[in-house]
Amino acid sequence: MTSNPQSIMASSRPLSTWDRINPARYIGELSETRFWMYLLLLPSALLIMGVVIYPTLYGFQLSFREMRLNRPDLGTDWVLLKHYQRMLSDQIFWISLRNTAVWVTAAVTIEFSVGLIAALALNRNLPGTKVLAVFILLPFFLPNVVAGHMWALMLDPRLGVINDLLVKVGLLGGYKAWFADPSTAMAAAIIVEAWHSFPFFTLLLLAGLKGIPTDLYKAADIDGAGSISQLRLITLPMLKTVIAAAVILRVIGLVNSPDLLLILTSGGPGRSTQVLSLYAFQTAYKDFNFGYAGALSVIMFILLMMFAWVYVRLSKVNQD
Amino acid sequence: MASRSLQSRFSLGRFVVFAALAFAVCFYGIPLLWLFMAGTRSEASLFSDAPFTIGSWAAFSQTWTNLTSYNNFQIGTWAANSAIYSVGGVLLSLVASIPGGYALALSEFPGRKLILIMTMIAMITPSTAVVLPIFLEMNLLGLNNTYAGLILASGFFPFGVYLAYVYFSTSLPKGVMDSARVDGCNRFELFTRIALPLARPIVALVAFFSFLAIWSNYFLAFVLLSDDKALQFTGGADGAGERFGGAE
Amino acid sequence: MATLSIKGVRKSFGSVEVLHNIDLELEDGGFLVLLGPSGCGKSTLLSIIAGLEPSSGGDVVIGERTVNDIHPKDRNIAMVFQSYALYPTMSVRRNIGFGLEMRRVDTSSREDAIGRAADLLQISHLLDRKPGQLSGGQRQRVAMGRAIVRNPDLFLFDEPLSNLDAKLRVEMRTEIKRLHDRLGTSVVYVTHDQVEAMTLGTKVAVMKGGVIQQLADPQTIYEQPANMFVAGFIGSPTMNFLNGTLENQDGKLVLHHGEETLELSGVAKGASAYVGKKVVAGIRPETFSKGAGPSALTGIVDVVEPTGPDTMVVLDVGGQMISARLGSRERPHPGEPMTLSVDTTALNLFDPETGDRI
Amino acid sequence: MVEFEKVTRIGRVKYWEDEAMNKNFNRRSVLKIGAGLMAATALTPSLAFGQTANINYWHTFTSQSEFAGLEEVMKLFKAAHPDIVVTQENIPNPDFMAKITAAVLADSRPNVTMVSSERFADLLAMGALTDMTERLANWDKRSDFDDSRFDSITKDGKIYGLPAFSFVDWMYYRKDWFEEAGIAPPTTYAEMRDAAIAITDPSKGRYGFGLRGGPGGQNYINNVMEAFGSPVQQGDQIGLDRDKAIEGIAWFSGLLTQDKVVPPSAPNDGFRQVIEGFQTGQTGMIWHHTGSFQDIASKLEPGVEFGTLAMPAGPAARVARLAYAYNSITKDENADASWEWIKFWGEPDAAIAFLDKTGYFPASNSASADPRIADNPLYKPAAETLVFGRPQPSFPGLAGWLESVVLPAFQRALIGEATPEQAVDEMIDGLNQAIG
Repeated sequence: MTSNPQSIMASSRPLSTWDRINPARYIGELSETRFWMYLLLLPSALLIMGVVIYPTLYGFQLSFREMRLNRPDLGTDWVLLKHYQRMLSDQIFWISLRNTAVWVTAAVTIEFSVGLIAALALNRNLPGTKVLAVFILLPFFLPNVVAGHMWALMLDPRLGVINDLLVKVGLLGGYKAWFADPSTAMAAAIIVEAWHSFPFFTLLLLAGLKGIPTDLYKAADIDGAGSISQLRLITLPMLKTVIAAAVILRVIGLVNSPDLLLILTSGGPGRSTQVLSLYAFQTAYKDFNFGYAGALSVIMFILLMMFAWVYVRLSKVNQD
Repeated sequence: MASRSLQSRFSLGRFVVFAALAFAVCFYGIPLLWLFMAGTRSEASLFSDAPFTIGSWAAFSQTWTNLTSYNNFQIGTWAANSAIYSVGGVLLSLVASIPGGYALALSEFPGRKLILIMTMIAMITPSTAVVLPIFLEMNLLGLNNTYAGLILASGFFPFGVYLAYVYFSTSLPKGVMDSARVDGCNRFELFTRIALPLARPIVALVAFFSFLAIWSNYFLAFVLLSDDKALQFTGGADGAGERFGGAE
Repeated sequence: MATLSIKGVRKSFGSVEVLHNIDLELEDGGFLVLLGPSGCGKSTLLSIIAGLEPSSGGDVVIGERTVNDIHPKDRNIAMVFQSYALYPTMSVRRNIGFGLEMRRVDTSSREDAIGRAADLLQISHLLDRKPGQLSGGQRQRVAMGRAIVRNPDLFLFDEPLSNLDAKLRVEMRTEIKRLHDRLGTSVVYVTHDQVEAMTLGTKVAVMKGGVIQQLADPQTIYEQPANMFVAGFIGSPTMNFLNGTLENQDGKLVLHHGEETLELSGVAKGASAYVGKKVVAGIRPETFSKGAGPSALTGIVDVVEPTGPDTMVVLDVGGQMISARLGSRERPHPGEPMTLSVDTTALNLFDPETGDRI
Repeated sequence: MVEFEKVTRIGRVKYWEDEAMNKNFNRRSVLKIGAGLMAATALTPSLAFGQTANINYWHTFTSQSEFAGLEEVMKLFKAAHPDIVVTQENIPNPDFMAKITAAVLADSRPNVTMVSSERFADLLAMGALTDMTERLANWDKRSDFDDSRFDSITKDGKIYGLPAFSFVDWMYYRKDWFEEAGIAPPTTYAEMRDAAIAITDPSKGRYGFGLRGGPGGQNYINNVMEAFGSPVQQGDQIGLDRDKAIEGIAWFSGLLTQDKVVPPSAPNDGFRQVIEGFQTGQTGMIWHHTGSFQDIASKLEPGVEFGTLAMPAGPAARVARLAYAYNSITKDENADASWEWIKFWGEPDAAIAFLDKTGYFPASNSASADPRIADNPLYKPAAETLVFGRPQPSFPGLAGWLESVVLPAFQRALIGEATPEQAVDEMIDGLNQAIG
């Protein structure tokens, strides 16, 4: 190497002993090989295999077997599509399917609307919004179980604070047993769910809003577009990808998680709040029929796959 | 004229914003306020007094004493356990999802698509369906009822892989990466010294979401742990909620 | 410092070949500018030289070494990026010293080197800031500091000035020229700005479609462009291309363009082979002057653009627009006829079929 | 008079103790925990994993008083058997079966498990339980227990557990309301309905009966059907007598739909709501077991404001359940040590210590003869019930059928979505599915 008389370069230090044994150096050398990408992927690949693929496959094969833990006399033979056939004539399954659709649609709609309003409001950077943001996001930190118990108490027909307020304000003649009436049980549960999970949308939408160039709004102002038009023509289209992702994730969460309904209504009264996830849970852990529960899970899985696919198609989001 | 209509529209917008915030505060704030207040009131007061009564300091300290004395400060153990599981799970989910998303975003290799699809599948799989197989698997590994078992089981956060993947494939400045190569980073250093510091927001976001997921995943924790002392907080709290045994 | 030679380098992405058989030589201490429109492959070529992208064939030799399989960090090169590519999370000091840090240079000599580079670039007062707190020009200086602190064999610049505003761009151009003069390190510089190419380069490679159209010093490129593409790409306003027929009139070569006839003297020797054939005459706007002469064109004034030192005039000559750079005092009016004489010694003739210079 | 003094004294003492220590730990406290956790971010962890256990005990105790009782028993046991270390693990009731199912599948069962009678059949079918017949036969204190105590844990002549304490079904009623209305405490379903109608006064917010139509109500629904002559299980016969069952469901749901003597919240009322309804003066009668006596006594004065009664008789039978909490060996390892622990619960010392803390009835004769029970008039209905009370039915799939078929079907009748006929048909279909 030639050296420059005007050199402003400092000289390199030779390898020290530490450098020789430094594991980072070996990883560094390894990183220049084609194994590097696999090394990066190793932790997630191992976990995917261990806690996703294997359990999922195990659950799928259960759906083709007889597996009733409290009936060892029936054995654990393959029964092909027996469970799926039973599903066709299982009234509870169809009711659960319908209720799941109602539950998910209503909850996502409310959560999205409220989440969007909150995100738009918080995005204004008005004084105090930082504090409000933290406050509004708080429900999200309560575990489902705690939020469920808390609302069960607040909506309690004897001691509930909600009834008390509504009666005092004059909206209600007397205390109402929200979860005992099939016409209000689902609605009340949806409100609770929306209360608990709307910050999910707020968070994601707020992040999306920050990414919209303000020039667009200035241009729209000059063109004379009002707030509603701006929302419809700029904000929503620009948020399309975020909205699509958030909706899919939330739908997955709502379809798969029985916690809240389990605490609030256990599916009742009657079957009026019975949903698929709850039905699968009860089939597995109350009736010990793991085969049928597995089949229910497979159906949920397939429905979600179809939903995600159709939804992504419809919202024309380009994804890898 | 024009400025006037602009003015009125602005104030209308402002009104809508404040109305929305006021609604949010009422609908979302009141229950939380009530929850806090409940902690300051005695059992009797909860039964009889108006819902929004602030109790006494004595009642609060009584509640606190009840809390801490319940089954020999079990609540403290639960909270500490929750913290250990959550932190452990979050760390593991970061170790898995950040490098994973980085690799998926930055390179083309056989099996890449497959891993992306598996990640999607992982997001969709109903949790009730996998809890039992996971339990059996952990049992096989001898990890039932251990910190490690639950942390392993809750440490894969597919959404995190996806977030990291999207971030790294859209937001990494190519120039900076090239520059670091020229400056002498090997690919490992490229990841640790350049990409990771840049990805701080996404690391925080993944940590946040996976924390929430683990924190509220009561059922998995419940099935995987049996030792009462190892119970996670959310599990323990629910147990404490049911007062009577057997035939209630 | 070192020479650079590129021998038969090719690059394809899938079935698309973006670089065809590139050959280049740069002398020690030279300043090579890769010039061309976007998509011509100049940045890809630079990336191959840097080692950021593998080539599909051919050799890159820096100094005596063939560096094809050598990691960028071991090529002893430094690079300045269009986006500056500063590490957003590090201070200016650490940004500048990062290359040394990665080479395990000890702290004190690193600090010395950073200090010297910062002095040279007058950014010593910025050392503790983060890139986000700097203006565009300051970031550019930091990016340069990062490159020079390493004292590499070769500097690579990838459109380093294109994100700056016009005034800063001129300043920084001068700065780069001064630095190169002072350090004497070989430079490869990619740009689409012909002014940068002309002012900075000791050698300019004009590229198009993954092929080097001409490799020469700036003067030659300007005066004797290898083909119509190079001729048209260099110079502003661009060279006028006048279609015509070459004829031998009384022992003198003349060009007929419609009614007009231009007497050509001092044109290339090969021109006689084109007698009786169609050619394209390339005339730089500044070779026109007002008034009649043996080689003159007459047309109707279309547009007049005074720029201060010059007046640009667009003339309609038999349906073809010709632009001319005239003195600042000339103020013709649109619509009036005008006659301009041409300095035919500076005129180039091109083959209309191939576009090559005759 | 003397006896009455004693009763109130016990009640009072308990009441004050409760007040002083505020032992009650329920859902409301859970919320406080939530608030506390949010308020206090730094909790000092005390991770005492140090103890090595020789035997592992799974139970469903959750209340503060139950824990106090358990700790007392453990203390006594430790003194008597210093060589055996017991580690207790609390498994909350709603998740008990999920948990034990997983443990059986993975073969990570505890040494000893508390088994309530309704879970016996499922646990046995899973293969979770160990035959204890021989150990019991050789035990010197076996004669302390009536043979009937083992009915709900016996299958094919083999006994799988030893009762630790009992839940005796009875009812609580508002003595003051009844006196005010001038009616006698009911002894039959018909009388109970009449009484409910008599004391119901919507203007005062009073309802006659606190019907448990929510979680946990399934057992009472089944009891009513049995009281109308449709027992779900008779020997090996499993099935419902459709007509009689319909009668039962019609009567029971009619309390809400026709007589309107039940709070409208009934379809969602579980344990907490039913107890609170009674405690707060909303309802005049409730069905429950002896275990909630102390809890109710903490709000209402025993013997004055409320009294206790044996379950009323239905048209065909008087159904009051005698349920036992059994302790069973669930693992071969350390079986002898496990047996020592199980036996210890049957000793009068332990049983009385447990009773002292909780109010749960002992299962052994010698403990039942304790004057604190025998001489207490408020406990008299329980003592009567011990004579005519019957065990829970028991067959695999029963618990699941009751919870996921009987309860929702009954709820549908309660909310008017189904007729009693339709509800019973649903139950019959579900039963066939469960045992098919």
